[in-house]
Amino acid sequence: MRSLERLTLAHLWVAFAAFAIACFFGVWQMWARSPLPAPFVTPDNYFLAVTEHGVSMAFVLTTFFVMGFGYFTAETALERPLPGKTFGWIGFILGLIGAAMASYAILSGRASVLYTFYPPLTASPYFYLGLVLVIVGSWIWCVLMIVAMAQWKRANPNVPVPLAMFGTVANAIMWLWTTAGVAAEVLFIVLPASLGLIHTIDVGLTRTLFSWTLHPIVYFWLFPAYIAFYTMAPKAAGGRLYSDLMGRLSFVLFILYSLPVGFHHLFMDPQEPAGFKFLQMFLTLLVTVPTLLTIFTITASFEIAGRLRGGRGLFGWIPALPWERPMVLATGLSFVMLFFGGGGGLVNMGYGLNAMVHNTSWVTAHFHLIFGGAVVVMYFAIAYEIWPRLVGHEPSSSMPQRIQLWLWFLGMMTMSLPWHWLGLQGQWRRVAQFDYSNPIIAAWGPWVVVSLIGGLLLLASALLFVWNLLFLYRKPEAARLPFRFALPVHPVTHVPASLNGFGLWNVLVAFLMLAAFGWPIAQAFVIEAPHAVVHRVDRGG
Amino acid sequence: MPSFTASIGEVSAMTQPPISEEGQDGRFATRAVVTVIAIVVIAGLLGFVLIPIAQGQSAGLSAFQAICRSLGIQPGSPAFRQPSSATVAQPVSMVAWTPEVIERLHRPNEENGSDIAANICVSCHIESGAAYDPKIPHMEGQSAFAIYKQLHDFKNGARVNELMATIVQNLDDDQMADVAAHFAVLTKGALDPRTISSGDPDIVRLVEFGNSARGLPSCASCHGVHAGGPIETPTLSGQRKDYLATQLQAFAKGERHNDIYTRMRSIAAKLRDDEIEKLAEYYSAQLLFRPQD
Amino acid sequence: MREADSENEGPTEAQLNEVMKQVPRGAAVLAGFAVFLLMLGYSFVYFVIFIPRGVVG
Amino acid sequence: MSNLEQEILRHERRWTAGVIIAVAVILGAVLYAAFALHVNPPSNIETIDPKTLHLSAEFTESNLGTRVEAGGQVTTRIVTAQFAFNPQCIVVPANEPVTLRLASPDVIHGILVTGTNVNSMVVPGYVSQIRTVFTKTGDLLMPCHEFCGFGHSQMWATVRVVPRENFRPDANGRVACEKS
Repeated sequence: MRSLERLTLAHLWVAFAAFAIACFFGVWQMWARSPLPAPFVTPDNYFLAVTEHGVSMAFVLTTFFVMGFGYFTAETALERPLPGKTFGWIGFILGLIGAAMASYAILSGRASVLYTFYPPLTASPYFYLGLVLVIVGSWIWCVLMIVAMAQWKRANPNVPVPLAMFGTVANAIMWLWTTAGVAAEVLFIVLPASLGLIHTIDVGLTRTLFSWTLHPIVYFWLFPAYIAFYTMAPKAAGGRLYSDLMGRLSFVLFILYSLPVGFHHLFMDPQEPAGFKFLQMFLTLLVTVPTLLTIFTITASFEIAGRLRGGRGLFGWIPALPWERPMVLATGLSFVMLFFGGGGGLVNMGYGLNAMVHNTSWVTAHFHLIFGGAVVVMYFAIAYEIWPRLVGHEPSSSMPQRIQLWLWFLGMMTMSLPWHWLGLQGQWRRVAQFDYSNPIIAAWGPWVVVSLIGGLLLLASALLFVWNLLFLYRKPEAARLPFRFALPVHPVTHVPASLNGFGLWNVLVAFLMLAAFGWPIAQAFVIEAPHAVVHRVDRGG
Repeated sequence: MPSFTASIGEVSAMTQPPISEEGQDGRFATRAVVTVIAIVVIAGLLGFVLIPIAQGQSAGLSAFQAICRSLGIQPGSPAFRQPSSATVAQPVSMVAWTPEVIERLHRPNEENGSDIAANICVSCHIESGAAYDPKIPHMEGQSAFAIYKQLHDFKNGARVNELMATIVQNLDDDQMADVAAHFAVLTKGALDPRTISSGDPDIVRLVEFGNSARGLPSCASCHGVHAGGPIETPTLSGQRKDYLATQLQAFAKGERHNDIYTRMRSIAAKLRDDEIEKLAEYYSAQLLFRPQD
Repeated sequence: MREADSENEGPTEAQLNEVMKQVPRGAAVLAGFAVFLLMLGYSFVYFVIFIPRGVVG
Repeated sequence: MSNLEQEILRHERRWTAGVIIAVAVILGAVLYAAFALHVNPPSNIETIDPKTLHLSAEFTESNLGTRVEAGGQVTTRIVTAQFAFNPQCIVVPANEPVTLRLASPDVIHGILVTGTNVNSMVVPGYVSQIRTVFTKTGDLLMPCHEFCGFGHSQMWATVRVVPRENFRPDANGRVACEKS
């Protein structure tokens, strides 16, 4: 079993190392944008930093965390050794080489195109090849997850797949669908351009393909948090999961409605037809359903726990919950950030209101709250929860963990709430410096400084997190206990067959993707959209 | 979604074995399929039919036109008529960066290029040349795209210079590309202003930062090596001071106007005379080489 | 902290049935209120900020 | 199946129904904007070659800026190029429909006008088109809001909204910012 711990720890440490580095870049960017004088500010350095922050956070932290957590879940939830660990290591090494290549390209100034690429700006091939390797590594993980579940099902006929594993495989399957778009963009358009094989690019097509990936990738990052909500938080709170079925349904709805909705990133683009934008907007609206189902189910699970611990009355169960446990505290904080981030998301969701906030700090605030807040705080909690099993020691105290979680929450709120306001005022994104002599912009200054303070709190929290993992787990433990997930109120004895596998959902996703993306992709070829000339951003070259 | 949960309830209620059997699950699966299809149909009906027709009516568009616009088959919004445009093209440069031109610049006929250079260009553009004059720009290590564009503009009169116009009149597009590419690889290097530390701090700021208040992007954002700017951007480092200053002044006054979409005119017009002098001096003083890809 | 709720100390069936008489009343009110606030916030942005800024079409 | 499990499912169903109502309310707001206000995203599937944009008639340099076209329609044409708007100041009349048409000769840009709902990406290969009515007079900021290269932070323009009586087209129907 030790081999599982090694594999999981390797992944998680790569994830958290990238995370810590990215936090430094993030704070410096906010400093550069603020009215306060900041060191090293040049456009080159700024966009290099934005690229490194985005790639580290969105590609490295997430992919490695999801993979590591997935391996851990597969073995602990299925209670049998993970098949093909060697392949897991191969995937890990491919991903690590890829992350190193991409980082080399970025930090040497050869890839300041941000993590969303923006062709026809074209970076060094090392950047794209590196990201391709990370994705290929994650594909190996997907296959291993699917195989692990299939083997378990063969060995356990007529028994529902444990919810944690069902969620993990749902994520693996969604990720395979998700990566198809960006893989097509990189392999057929961007990488050939970067290698000098083609000199012009159909920019509209690259944007359509990237949008295929751009929304579900966020749900790929988010899945571990939801798996923790359903299968870890109720147990940590001392209760039971209110409904196992809702967990399954939510995971399936994520597969269905996170994929055919990427156009909400392109609402303001000229190349996507209005009707298709409406279709994808409609489907985007439905993504709120699984989240709201989850909120209710988990809150109800917490109510069970609180009442079991003696909570009385309508809300008496809330103070009765064991908030001193990191997983419980993180879930609560996560829900608060999900509330604000989700509210911002509702505004982004419609193309009317989107016009008010597109590419402003409002959007930055939204995804920092959802991903950087609600999801990453659960990454912390998951790490704290599984660390004893990984390193064989209990934490000597949970106080530093709670301080770290609170710091993260306060930092995230302090940083992102002003961003909403600034976004509504029109503060636009991806700017190295603002001209604070302009009266419109001058009024933003104080709020930018407030958000910078939030950023500093976040950095402090990030460093404390790494410290906690390195030094807090010192209390010796006699034997490694088997890791247990939360139980539902009643043992899961029966589940519709279609919620015990993914066959039906794959067919429906194929149908939805065809409806949502079929013509918009074909359009690029039918109308023969004119190409734009490749613009090389390769300062290190 | 309600029908999902509703049918789960029914399935669960009926189920004896742990995983429900085909017939019972079939009911749930059918509901799921019907729900998804219904959602797409409703969204499609609203987005492709009802909304565009309703909007198109007030704009005087036929239902067919409105639907075509929502599908993207016809250009325009279903809510209003496309504006008309009656005007004639008055291009400031006739250069078009087609893939063929770019390909030729990447893979020129080298022999052809060096022949033309040796027979026509060297007398003025090489320091040891017979007709050398410090107001004439360096060509060695200059971007092939920049040289090609200027040759093309001289030929078409977009950039006015009688001597150059006469010289390039007999060159066709391929020949211009060949000779441009010839000069580009001559020194195998461009000069990097970032490698020098001296210089007026205000000028260095303009070069590296630009000035947001004046709407001046940094010089380096286009003129830096592989900075991602317009591909016809010339390299400035090591260029002759007199030439740089003269050209900036010409752009500022609008005497030179072959920069597409006033990219250089709009910037030069915002620079003070002393800034132009110092910028020209700054770039001319950059002597360190930086290898180019 | 896992010692605290190791397998033996989970709630008994009787305890569970007892609290399930109450659940999910509190959760429904709490989550319902949150959704209500969300709708309120959305309406505010829609009517107070979005509409006055003019129609784009 | 126990009564308790049926109970749980009933609660979940009731909650789901509530969620559907909330979603329907928001959908209602979206549909109101579409049917009653005629709000649209800036979809305009009109292609134009960025490589020869400067050779085109409509986006030729001398045709940029605001122009009152035949029929009195006010159209403003803007080229977003690295790293400046062309023109860098545009004049539009208040309380009257204005159509903005934008194109890029190089890379992706984007625009917003502060304090309004005007927002669009400008993707090379396509003409972006936005129709709106500006209600407040004065100078508004129109920055490039999408990363377009190292000069992105310095790329902005001014939208000058003037009262109808101060909006005076010349003989060709053109209106430009006065040099200040």
